[in-house]
Amino acid sequence: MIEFSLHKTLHTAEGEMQLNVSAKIESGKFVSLYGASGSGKTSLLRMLAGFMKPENGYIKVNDAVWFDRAKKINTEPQHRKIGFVFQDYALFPNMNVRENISFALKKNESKEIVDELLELSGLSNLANRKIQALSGGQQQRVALARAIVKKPSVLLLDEPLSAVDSGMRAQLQGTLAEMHKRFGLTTILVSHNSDEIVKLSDTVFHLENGKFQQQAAPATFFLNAFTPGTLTGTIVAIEDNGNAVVLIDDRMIRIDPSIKRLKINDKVEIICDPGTVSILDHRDC
Amino acid sequence: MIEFSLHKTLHTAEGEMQLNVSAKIESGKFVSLYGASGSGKTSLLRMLAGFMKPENGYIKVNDAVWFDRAKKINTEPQHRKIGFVFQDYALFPNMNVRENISFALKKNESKEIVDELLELSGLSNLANRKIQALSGGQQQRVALARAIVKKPSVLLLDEPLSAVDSGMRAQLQGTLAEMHKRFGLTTILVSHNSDEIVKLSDTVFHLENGKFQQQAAPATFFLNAFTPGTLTGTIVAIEDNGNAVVLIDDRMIRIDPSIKRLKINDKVEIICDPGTVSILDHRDC
Amino acid sequence: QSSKQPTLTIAVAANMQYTIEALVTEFNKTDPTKIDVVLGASGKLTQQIMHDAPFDIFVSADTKFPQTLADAHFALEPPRVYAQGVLVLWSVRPEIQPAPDLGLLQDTVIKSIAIANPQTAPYGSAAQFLLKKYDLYNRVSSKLVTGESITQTSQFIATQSADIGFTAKSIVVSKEMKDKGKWVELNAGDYPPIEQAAVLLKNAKGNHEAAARKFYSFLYSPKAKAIYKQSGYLVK
Amino acid sequence: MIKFDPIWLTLKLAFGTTLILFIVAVPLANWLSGKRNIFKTVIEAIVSMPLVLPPTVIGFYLLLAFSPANGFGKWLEQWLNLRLVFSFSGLLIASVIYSLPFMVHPIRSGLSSLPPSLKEAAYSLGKTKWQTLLKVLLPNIKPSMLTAIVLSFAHTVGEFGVVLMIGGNMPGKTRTASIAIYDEVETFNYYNANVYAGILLVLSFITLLILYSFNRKTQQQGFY
Amino acid sequence: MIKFDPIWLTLKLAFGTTLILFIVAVPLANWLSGKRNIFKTVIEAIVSMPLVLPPTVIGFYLLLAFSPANGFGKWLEQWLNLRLVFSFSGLLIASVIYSLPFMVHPIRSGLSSLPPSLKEAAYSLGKTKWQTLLKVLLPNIKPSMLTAIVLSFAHTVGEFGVVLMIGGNMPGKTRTASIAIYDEVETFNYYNANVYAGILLVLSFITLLILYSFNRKTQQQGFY
Ligand SMILES: Nc1ncnc2c1ncn2[C@@H]1O[C@H](COP(=O)(O)OP(=O)(O)OP(=O)(O)O)[C@@H](O)[C@H]1O
Ligand SMILES: Nc1ncnc2c1ncn2[C@@H]1O[C@H](COP(=O)(O)OP(=O)(O)OP(=O)(O)O)[C@@H](O)[C@H]1O
Ligand SMILES: [Mg+2]
Ligand SMILES: [Mg+2]
Repeated sequence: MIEFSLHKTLHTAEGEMQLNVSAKIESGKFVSLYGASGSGKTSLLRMLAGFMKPENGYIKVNDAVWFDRAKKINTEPQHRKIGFVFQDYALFPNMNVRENISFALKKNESKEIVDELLELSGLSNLANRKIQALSGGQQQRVALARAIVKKPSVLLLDEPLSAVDSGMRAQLQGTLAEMHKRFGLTTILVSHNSDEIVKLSDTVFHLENGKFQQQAAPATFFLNAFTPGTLTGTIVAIEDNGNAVVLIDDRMIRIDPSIKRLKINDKVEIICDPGTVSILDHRDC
Repeated sequence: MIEFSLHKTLHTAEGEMQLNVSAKIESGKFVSLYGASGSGKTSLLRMLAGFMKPENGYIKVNDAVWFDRAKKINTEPQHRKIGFVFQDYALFPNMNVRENISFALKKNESKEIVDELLELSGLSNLANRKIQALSGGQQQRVALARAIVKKPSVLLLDEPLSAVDSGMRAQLQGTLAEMHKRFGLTTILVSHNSDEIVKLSDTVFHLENGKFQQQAAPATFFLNAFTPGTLTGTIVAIEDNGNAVVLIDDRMIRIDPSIKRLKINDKVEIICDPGTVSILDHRDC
Repeated sequence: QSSKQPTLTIAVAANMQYTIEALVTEFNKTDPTKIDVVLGASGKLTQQIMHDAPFDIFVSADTKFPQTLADAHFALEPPRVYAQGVLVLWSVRPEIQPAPDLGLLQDTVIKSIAIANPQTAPYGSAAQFLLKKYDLYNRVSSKLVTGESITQTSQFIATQSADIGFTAKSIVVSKEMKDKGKWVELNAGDYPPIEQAAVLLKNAKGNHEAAARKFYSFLYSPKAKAIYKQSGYLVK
Repeated sequence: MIKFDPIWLTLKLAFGTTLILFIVAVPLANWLSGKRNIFKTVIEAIVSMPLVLPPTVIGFYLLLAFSPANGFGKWLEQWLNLRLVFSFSGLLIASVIYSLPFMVHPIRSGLSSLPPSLKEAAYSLGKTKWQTLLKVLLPNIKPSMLTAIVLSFAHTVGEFGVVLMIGGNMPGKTRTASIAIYDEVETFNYYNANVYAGILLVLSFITLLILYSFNRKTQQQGFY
Repeated sequence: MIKFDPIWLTLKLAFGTTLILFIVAVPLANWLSGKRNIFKTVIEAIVSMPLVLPPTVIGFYLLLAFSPANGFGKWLEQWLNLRLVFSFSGLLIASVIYSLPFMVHPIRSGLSSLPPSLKEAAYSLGKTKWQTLLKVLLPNIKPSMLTAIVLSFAHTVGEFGVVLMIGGNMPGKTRTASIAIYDEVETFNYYNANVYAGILLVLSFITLLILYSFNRKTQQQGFY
């Protein structure tokens, strides 16, 4: 159980902003923070990690008090059992990939987990590479692996997958979900990607104007943004046979439209026929 | 017209990789580079910009030769008239937002464009902020504005929008498309996001194993990846009234399915009914 | 070091180096006592002795410093003068011919005149006295360049950085300098005697006092006086 | 008797040396921080050499070099009518040579630790190497520049062996405060020595404090 | 007559001083590079003070402090049976004090220019401040550490005024190469002076070249 109530004055674009957030997160849950750029998501993570000192409030994690302004408790980041993935990765340039990941381990701890993580994040071949010789996406994967290796009781992720291509992203989301479960982590993820949030998290907190405006199941939260039963898209191509290609977010479908006067760049709405839904894969959860 | 044929040995995860690429890009076109992490996209941009020296080949831009191994020509980056958005932004920490953007201008050049760019990228309120006090997304927008301000003849973008939330991303994609047109730029974009590529670019180059495996119109290129006429998604919620919420990539729709035994996490296929397509917005291009 | 053969440590003014080497060689012909020589500027050595530097004898380039030590009770007995320095005018420039009347110092050919610091070096105060006596001091004072010690002053002259300068005869007759340039001895009656004294130090008290006293008295022996004379000093 | 000439002269020398050094050292450090090769490594080691010799000895070698009797000094005297020994210009040149490593090294290591993309970004914006150096690179290594300036300044203030040898202790011309203190100590005028030392310490302390306060402001804004 | 005692002694002193300085300066520099306050700014200025005074004068003040006649020296002699004047240990301590700024400043500015997230990342992995400093921060400021080590080492080799005053020029004990050169110059033995200076230059040059070559390797791999 993580419980916090925090207050901090942020110096934002529009002058000062009061960040005033409180929440209870059950152990083992996967929580996402969603909000516009500059809304204070990174700042909140930094306060939870102990890198930024809140002006007021408290943080309790599993009966331990990490911060309490009134009682003058402020546990050091070292003793907070956190994993943190930084927006700028913050990898150690003096170490290679394997060393970065195993750095957190104590001398007598088994290194098995390191190999496992290298494998899981597709870094096995890069294990002896210097950080500087990695591409952006590779660096992000190292940062993720490094944060997980210590099996932290709270995993804090600041947009960990933003520079990864979609194939790798799907794979890493899988890894992340698996890790989260396997180690019984409590995870707080900052993400701009609603897809990712829905896939991974149990609850989403919407941060706006320094407050949690909403706390909901991701499906419910994001659903409100769309018209039910319909999809909007853009025509990106008209093929020779008259078929139109419609772009719906990240995905294209080819349709044979009844309306023939479609042009490229037209915005269209497609109503989905509930009768046509068929199950591809039945997964238990 | 940009024409290049370049060769470089990269030291990749799996040992050495020969990067061997050549292409012709017409002036005013918007071209995307697509490929897995570590495939050499950044390296190619760096060679075009003059930051990395190719081992062999040539680069010609509008009759000017920027690089020619045989003739020992290697124009300095300063004289290549390029705009570059770096993966790590590379903003100047000693300058505020406005100074970063107007740095490229000569003394007597009009500063109007700076205000325009500030406005367009939603940074007007942050103009006098130091770079360090910006969030990741804000920094990326500054980097984009800075690269555009000089109206370069080639704009090189290394995943410029990866840390921006979806609202801002759509807005910046608009700005980017507008800028590209207005200044008659030739733009080369590295992106992992097929949506973005389809929306913005005329041609996509697929980089794999150090070669351009494919060069195609984005719609054609990405369409191959999907079954035409159908959408696959995941059930993320079943509501009390029996309605199911399906997540399709970044988007959710609520349907009243004919099949009632749907469970959360089921993968489903939805066939789109061509007859239901309706036009929302008719845009001329 | 065994106690049978004591080692003496003597502090010696830097410009006495060759003289003291000759003295030690001569002394060791009859006495095997090992003698370590520590060279330094007289002033610095004095400071160090006053802070318990382990020196047995101090051979100074003047009388003031040994007297200071005696007054501050660092000496076993009052200092004694062992020799007297001789002031010379020296130039290495071929076109300059030093003369004892000093009139040439006003010549425009001479742009700089080297002199030891009158505050710290006895040769410097002697030279200053001489210039004042000849009523030249104010006229040439803008040409004066000051060396911290008599050796530094000599380096100014030897490297021709200074066109001419006042230095010690002991330097111009030394084997390194004896073929360099031209020098002239200045009239000993025109400046106060540059007396150089040595003193037996408190540190010698104890097991090697006898050896120290022996070498100390050797400094005033006829054999030593011959060596002083040879080295360009005046002895009484 | 305390005179203010030496103090004034010391400050003039220290500020002059620091300024010249800065102008000389910045391009040198920039060149050294670029792509490494053996030649640069050797030059880098040579830059440190003045440190290895005792100041008086460097002073002696410079005395030989500047002396009107020898090649270089003769040439200066005949063609430029310039005599560097026993002159303020000579002191300035000697101090610059002697303090060179203090300015070059910190700036060079500051430049090496900047991310290369900063330089590339400026190049891509059409800026020359010079503009990039002055407007982008240097402003982002303020802590290193401060180190360089502080070390060079303080070292020139305390510098003494070389000055003594080359300068000839001429009142108002080459008699700096450090020599004045030395003389006072040599002649047992401890009181005067303490006063000079005190003035020097206070002045330098204030100068450094001002420099550091500037730095403190930069740091508080969060640095690279 | 060239003796190797002074050269040997110089190397011993230079390596010893550099080592001690490194151990002393790293925590100090780390502390200084943390969150700024006025107190730190003042301490930072004080660290530079030894530079401002002429070496012989510092030597003189240290002589006063170490002298068994006075408080501190007396205490050392009575309680620890340690006499710092005219001894190698005294030289070592004096050199450490005098060269402190050369070690502290570059390391401090190197640490200041690291991105704060590096430190935070190590903290989040449960590492103590010490572990973070030794295994993450220092390895990533190699150019600055090199500067610090080179300046301290070279400065100790050439150091002379303090050594002469505190050490007393005792053959085999405190007579370092720099003093030997000084003596030879003072007594017009230019040949010997040149030989000593030559040996010193060559040895230092080789030492520095080795250091720089290490650095060159680091740099070629691309640094932060
Ligand atoms: N050290 C700081 N001191 C004061 N204000 C800061 C500091 N760092 C950032 N801010 C401001 O606080 C606000 C929130 O920043 P934060 O980095 O938490 O945003 P974010 O939600 O993570 O944004 P993004 O999605 O773009 O990363 C921003 O307006 C920013 O300018
Ligand atoms: N300076 C370098 N020298 C040699 N090889 C390098 C260098 N920098 C990167 N590489 C290697 O070249 C390959 C291509 O890297 P590059 O940064 O071009 O990939 P990318 O396609 O941009 O990947 P990403 O999408 O993750 O940013 C990688 O395997 C990387 O390890
Ligand atoms: Mg953020
Ligand atoms: Mg890349």
